[in-house]
Amino acid sequence: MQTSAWLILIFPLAGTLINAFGWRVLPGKACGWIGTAAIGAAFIAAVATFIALQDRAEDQKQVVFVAWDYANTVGVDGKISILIDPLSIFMALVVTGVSTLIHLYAVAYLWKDRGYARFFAYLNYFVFSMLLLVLAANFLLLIIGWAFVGAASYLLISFWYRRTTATTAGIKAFVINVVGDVGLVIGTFFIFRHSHTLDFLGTFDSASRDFAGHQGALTAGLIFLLVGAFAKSAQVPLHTWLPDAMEGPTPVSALIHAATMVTAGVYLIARMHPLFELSPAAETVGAVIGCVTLLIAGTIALAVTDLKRVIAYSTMSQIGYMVMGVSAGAYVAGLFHLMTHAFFKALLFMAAGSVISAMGGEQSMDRMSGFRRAMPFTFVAFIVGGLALAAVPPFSGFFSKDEILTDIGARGGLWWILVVGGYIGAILTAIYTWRMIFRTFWGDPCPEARDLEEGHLYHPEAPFNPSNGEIEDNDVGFPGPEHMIAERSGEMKIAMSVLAVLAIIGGLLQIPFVTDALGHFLDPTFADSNLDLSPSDGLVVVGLILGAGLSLLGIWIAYVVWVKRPGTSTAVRERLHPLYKLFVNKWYFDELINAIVVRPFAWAGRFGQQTFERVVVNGVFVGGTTGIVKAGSAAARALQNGFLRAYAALLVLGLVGVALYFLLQSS
Amino acid sequence: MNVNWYLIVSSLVFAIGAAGVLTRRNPLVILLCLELMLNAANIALIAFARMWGNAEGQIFAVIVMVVAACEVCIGLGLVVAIYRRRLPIDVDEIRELHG
Amino acid sequence: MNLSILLWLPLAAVVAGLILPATEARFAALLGSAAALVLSIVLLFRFDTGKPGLQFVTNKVWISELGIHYKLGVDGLNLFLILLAAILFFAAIAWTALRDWERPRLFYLWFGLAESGVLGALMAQDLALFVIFFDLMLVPFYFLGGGWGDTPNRVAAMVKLFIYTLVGSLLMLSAAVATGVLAQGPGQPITFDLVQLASNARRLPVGSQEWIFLFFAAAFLVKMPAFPVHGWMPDGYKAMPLPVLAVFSGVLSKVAAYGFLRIALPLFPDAAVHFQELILFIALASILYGSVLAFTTRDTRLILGYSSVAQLGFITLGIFSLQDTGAQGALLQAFNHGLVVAPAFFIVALLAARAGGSEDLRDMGGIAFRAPILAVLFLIVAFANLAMPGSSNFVGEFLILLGVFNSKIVISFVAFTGVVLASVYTLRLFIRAMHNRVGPHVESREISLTHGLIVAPLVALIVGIALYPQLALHRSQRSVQASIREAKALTQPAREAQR
Amino acid sequence: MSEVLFFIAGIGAVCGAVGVVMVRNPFYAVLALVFHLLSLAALFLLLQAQFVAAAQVVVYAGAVMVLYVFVVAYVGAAEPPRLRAPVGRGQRAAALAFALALFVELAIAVLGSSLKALDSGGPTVGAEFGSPAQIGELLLTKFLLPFEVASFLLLIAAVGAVVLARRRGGIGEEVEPVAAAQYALPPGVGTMREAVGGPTAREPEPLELPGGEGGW
Repeated sequence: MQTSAWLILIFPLAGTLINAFGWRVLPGKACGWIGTAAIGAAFIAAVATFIALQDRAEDQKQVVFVAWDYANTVGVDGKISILIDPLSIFMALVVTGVSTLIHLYAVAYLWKDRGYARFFAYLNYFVFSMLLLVLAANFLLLIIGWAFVGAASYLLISFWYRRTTATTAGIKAFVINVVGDVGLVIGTFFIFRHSHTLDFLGTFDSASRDFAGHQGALTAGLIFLLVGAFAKSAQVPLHTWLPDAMEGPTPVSALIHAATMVTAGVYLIARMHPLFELSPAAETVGAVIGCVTLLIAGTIALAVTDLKRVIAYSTMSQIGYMVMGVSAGAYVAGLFHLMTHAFFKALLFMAAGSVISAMGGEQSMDRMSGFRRAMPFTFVAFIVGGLALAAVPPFSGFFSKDEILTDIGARGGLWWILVVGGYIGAILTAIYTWRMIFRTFWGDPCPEARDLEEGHLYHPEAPFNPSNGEIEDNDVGFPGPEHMIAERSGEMKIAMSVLAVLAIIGGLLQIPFVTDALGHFLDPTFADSNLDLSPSDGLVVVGLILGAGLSLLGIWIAYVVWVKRPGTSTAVRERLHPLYKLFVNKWYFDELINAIVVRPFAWAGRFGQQTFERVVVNGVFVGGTTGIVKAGSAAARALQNGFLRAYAALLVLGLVGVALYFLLQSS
Repeated sequence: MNVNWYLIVSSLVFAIGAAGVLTRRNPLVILLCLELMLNAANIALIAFARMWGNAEGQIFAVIVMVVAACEVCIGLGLVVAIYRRRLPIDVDEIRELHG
Repeated sequence: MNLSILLWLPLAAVVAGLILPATEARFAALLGSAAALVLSIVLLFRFDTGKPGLQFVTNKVWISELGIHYKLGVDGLNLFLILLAAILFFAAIAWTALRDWERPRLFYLWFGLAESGVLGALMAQDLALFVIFFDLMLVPFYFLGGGWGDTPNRVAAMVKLFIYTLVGSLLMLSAAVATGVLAQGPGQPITFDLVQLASNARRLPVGSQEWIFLFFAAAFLVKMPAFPVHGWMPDGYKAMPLPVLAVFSGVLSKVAAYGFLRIALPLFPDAAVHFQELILFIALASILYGSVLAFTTRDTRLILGYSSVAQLGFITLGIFSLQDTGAQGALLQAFNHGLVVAPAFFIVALLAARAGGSEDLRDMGGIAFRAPILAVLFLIVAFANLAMPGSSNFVGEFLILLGVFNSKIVISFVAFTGVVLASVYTLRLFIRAMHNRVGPHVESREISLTHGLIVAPLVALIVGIALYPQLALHRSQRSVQASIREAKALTQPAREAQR
Repeated sequence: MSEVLFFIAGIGAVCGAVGVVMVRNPFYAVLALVFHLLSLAALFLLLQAQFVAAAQVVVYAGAVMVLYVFVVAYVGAAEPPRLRAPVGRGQRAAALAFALALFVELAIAVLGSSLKALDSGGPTVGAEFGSPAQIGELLLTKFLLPFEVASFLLLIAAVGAVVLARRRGGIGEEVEPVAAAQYALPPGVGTMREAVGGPTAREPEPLELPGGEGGW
């Protein structure tokens, strides 16, 4: 088991290194296949570990393996150690499984890109980092994995690095993630201050003792941990990087910005649940922010027209559900939604990527329509993903979302407010998902779709950056000379088919009254949970019916607005103009952060550069010292007037003085 | 004759020499005045030698004469060099080394 | 093992190089620094971690009337800094050897003298000897910058640098003399031996301790440079040739940080505690000011320069947290920052060569395309510089901030701003040089093999330390704890009383 | 007897000294110095320093002064017609004040000294005191090292004078600056006639151009 556990990490790392060092010699699609194989091998290793773990007794299911001391000094016990327990293996399975499929998709999708080897090196590095994050057995390694995924995300967002929009989005994502890292570090400091160990299990075991009387420190620490989680999982107000991150290639959006990395926050909260349960305040903050995010993101998704950004906001919204769930104590439900979301959201991104390829890189829905007949496979995949996302029974999303909401409802009291928010979000989800589908696939075929129906793929004359209209620099830019759509690529078809199946049947793991496979599996991790969230049967039934009804209602609204009466959306937009403006401008978060954070620092920098440096540093400090030196030397120079006789006179004066001194001395 | 008389003469000559150095501008004359000062020292040396009845002071007078000769050599060499370069023979004009 | 050999070997080699033909002088310097590097690696392996106190001590009476000894020694504090100096000097000399310089023998003579000076300052265990080497090591840089520098006003810039640091050095000299005299016990001979001073220094009245400490601190802060006294930095950095700058920024500033740990804290614990907050504020100001300026300036050298100001702020912060963790982190960070900033300067040189000779960010862009290896090396260096977790600098910064967090929580919160800003300015440098649209005069090409052979091992070292920082932490732990024990003990009762 | 001689020689020496300083023509100043030196030689004799007195007359008043005369004759004697000393009038007054102060101080020191020996003529000494034999013996025994050093000094001074005074031929042909004042000099400056104060009606010799003959 130890070997297979470490192999989970080693395979992706090996893939990274092989692709990184072999970029010049590896022929054709070799890089892609190596990358895919590495992740596939990691998946197999994860499965092997999973099986080995299942063989263990119930209370032996949390195992720590230590590789070497990392920073083990003066009371800090940083080690390279991994924790194998049901939660981490669950995460590892989801990550490696979905990653394998997305790699497979990317093998074809990016085939003609100039940075093929680079892409797979980065992507493997990302999977390695993500696995490091979920397997870490202590805070230090968690922070490292946390930052590594951020770095990988940055690298992949600015993958097409000649696009200024991509590099700007990259730096934005990275910096906000660093803010998250800092939150994580501060949170760790708060916790470490009283637990005196960085090790997870050690911290949890003695948590109730250590933090007795230090409730404030614990809450502060957890809130800082939440800052880290929010930054990584794109929760309000640290979410602004995620929509911009859609500058990256579509497989990246599918893998990092939908299925895996952005769910790290959810994992973090679930991992820290023994601490969160000691601090109700922190729990509440997490749940409320999750709820706020799911609503805000849902409203923005109604207004934006960029296909990938709609899915991105949808991701934010769904992660809001998860964060809300795990914060409120619905750990299994939250993680269940994490898994199903990974399936259907990756599927949606893949389908969207196929459409965008067909559009020659164009992402705006305003220019898409009627792809239904041109891309039947993509269409079906999109529909499956859309149904799962909109939580239509019996698709996977239906069961997972439902479980979150009923579990929270079981806590009763004010938590019901969050449940109501969740149901409002559910309608929004259905509406914006199907708005996207209707606008893209229904209606009269756009020229690109018509081209495709006639059998040739549209290629733009001069590719340009859809975000700012700049003519694309084709050295590293997208699209390459040839694009890939799912209809014409076996790899993409396989990947999407598998995900579609998973999106349909994923819910079978946890059907109320029928199965509880996931809950049972994860139980050892959450065995120490003090919360017992078992909603009453009546509540569960009501929840199921309400959930199904609301999603169907949402789909119907979308159908009416965008298909049946096409003018409605414009009319609504006119009627609710201020609201629309708020949504389409993303609630002005970018502007807000700009005004509060970015501008002051830029101003301070300019002030320092132009004024302070010149006036104070060079004026007062330098000018002051040199002024004294200059005055002194000027005086000395005046004495050196070059007149021999003046020097001689000084000499004689000195002589007179010395003689006088001795005379006075002797008398 | 008491030694202090000689010393008075010595100091008088020395002061006169110093005054000359300080007032004259011709380097030649300045050198002459330096000779005066050296000779003043010589008188003192020899007077003290007489006072102690010890001839060693006279040796130093001889050495001072040697030094004076050297100084004349160099001083006059400088004067000639200045002249050769057609610079004014005036210590107030030769002030390249001012600060 | 005799430390004198390691100390004087670089100088001896370049002096021997004077008799070589001018074109061959570089090999003497290269050989000398390579030998020093080998010796310092041997030192690392023969260092006995379990032994307290100094090892490999050389102790000879030098000026007996003044009690000055020629005393060298190694412990956990300077072991890795010596290694750092040896590595960076070797790399820099190898880098300079790749092109021709005017008056090469003189050039390498100064370089060798610089290495011996720096090593001497690091090894000296006698206060007077330390002061001498501390000043000596600056002299070669004055000539290297003034004689072979890059800007027309280089002499003025170096004079400014020199005057700045000289003022600090004079203060330190007077403080050192005062320490020796005031700590002299009745009937005892005067001594400058640091070990004896550390026990004698308790005789210093608190009032004297304070001004002496401030004088030392001034010297060290100028050398670093820290915020209000960094005026020499922009011009000085622009004036020095890049390989020279790489060692200057990589090593010399660390000697100042080392000085705090070696001299200021063990000798003047009362004053260190008394001025703890003052120094912490200076460090904090350095972090913020350096970071903010680093993301405004367009000169690539100055970005690294101001970033060094900020990083040294972190190091100072760690030392004056007066916590074991903070000081440990500071020492590790000193080593790491040196390792990171030197390849960064080398890379700046490569970038400038590809951007038509300009070091201005506006003239760069899009260099990555035909230079993937260079891009990767730069990327790793950039990530290390912004102390991304998992990079070598992270552990240092983590420990520093943990120390500060445990002693002055508010200051640590503000310091975290510096962490975020570091990511902004470092990525800005990376992106605007390597990515984005191709600059007007940019001609992208791959790093050459020879340059690669210098930068790549340094980068490999960064990665190595990132994987196993315990290597350094383990060896320095004991000495660091000993260094701050007194000062730390003085802060504890105060905190107990607060509770 | 000795008192009379002392006063005559002493007044002579002081007068010679005053002459050196006061006389405007350097040639006459040199002559005044010769007179001063001769007076000094008489004083030396009074102090029983026969050898030094002889050396004074022969070497100093003879050889060294001849050197002066040559140079004065070579470079011309008149102080240049530059009008006001740039150092200003203060210099002269200050110089005189300093010299006077120096004299007063020395006189006080001498006269006010408590050394009894100063007030005596010194012990009686034999005839051999200050004789060439005694001086020679001292020079070659006890003071051999200073003697040799002094001879080296003379050698070096001789070489130095040669280097200084030669034409600049060897070390690079720099253009020798010509001072503006040179052209303002009255004709005849630098001739022997002028040196002895005679009329300088003769046309000046054509200026030697620098680097003409290339040194000696």
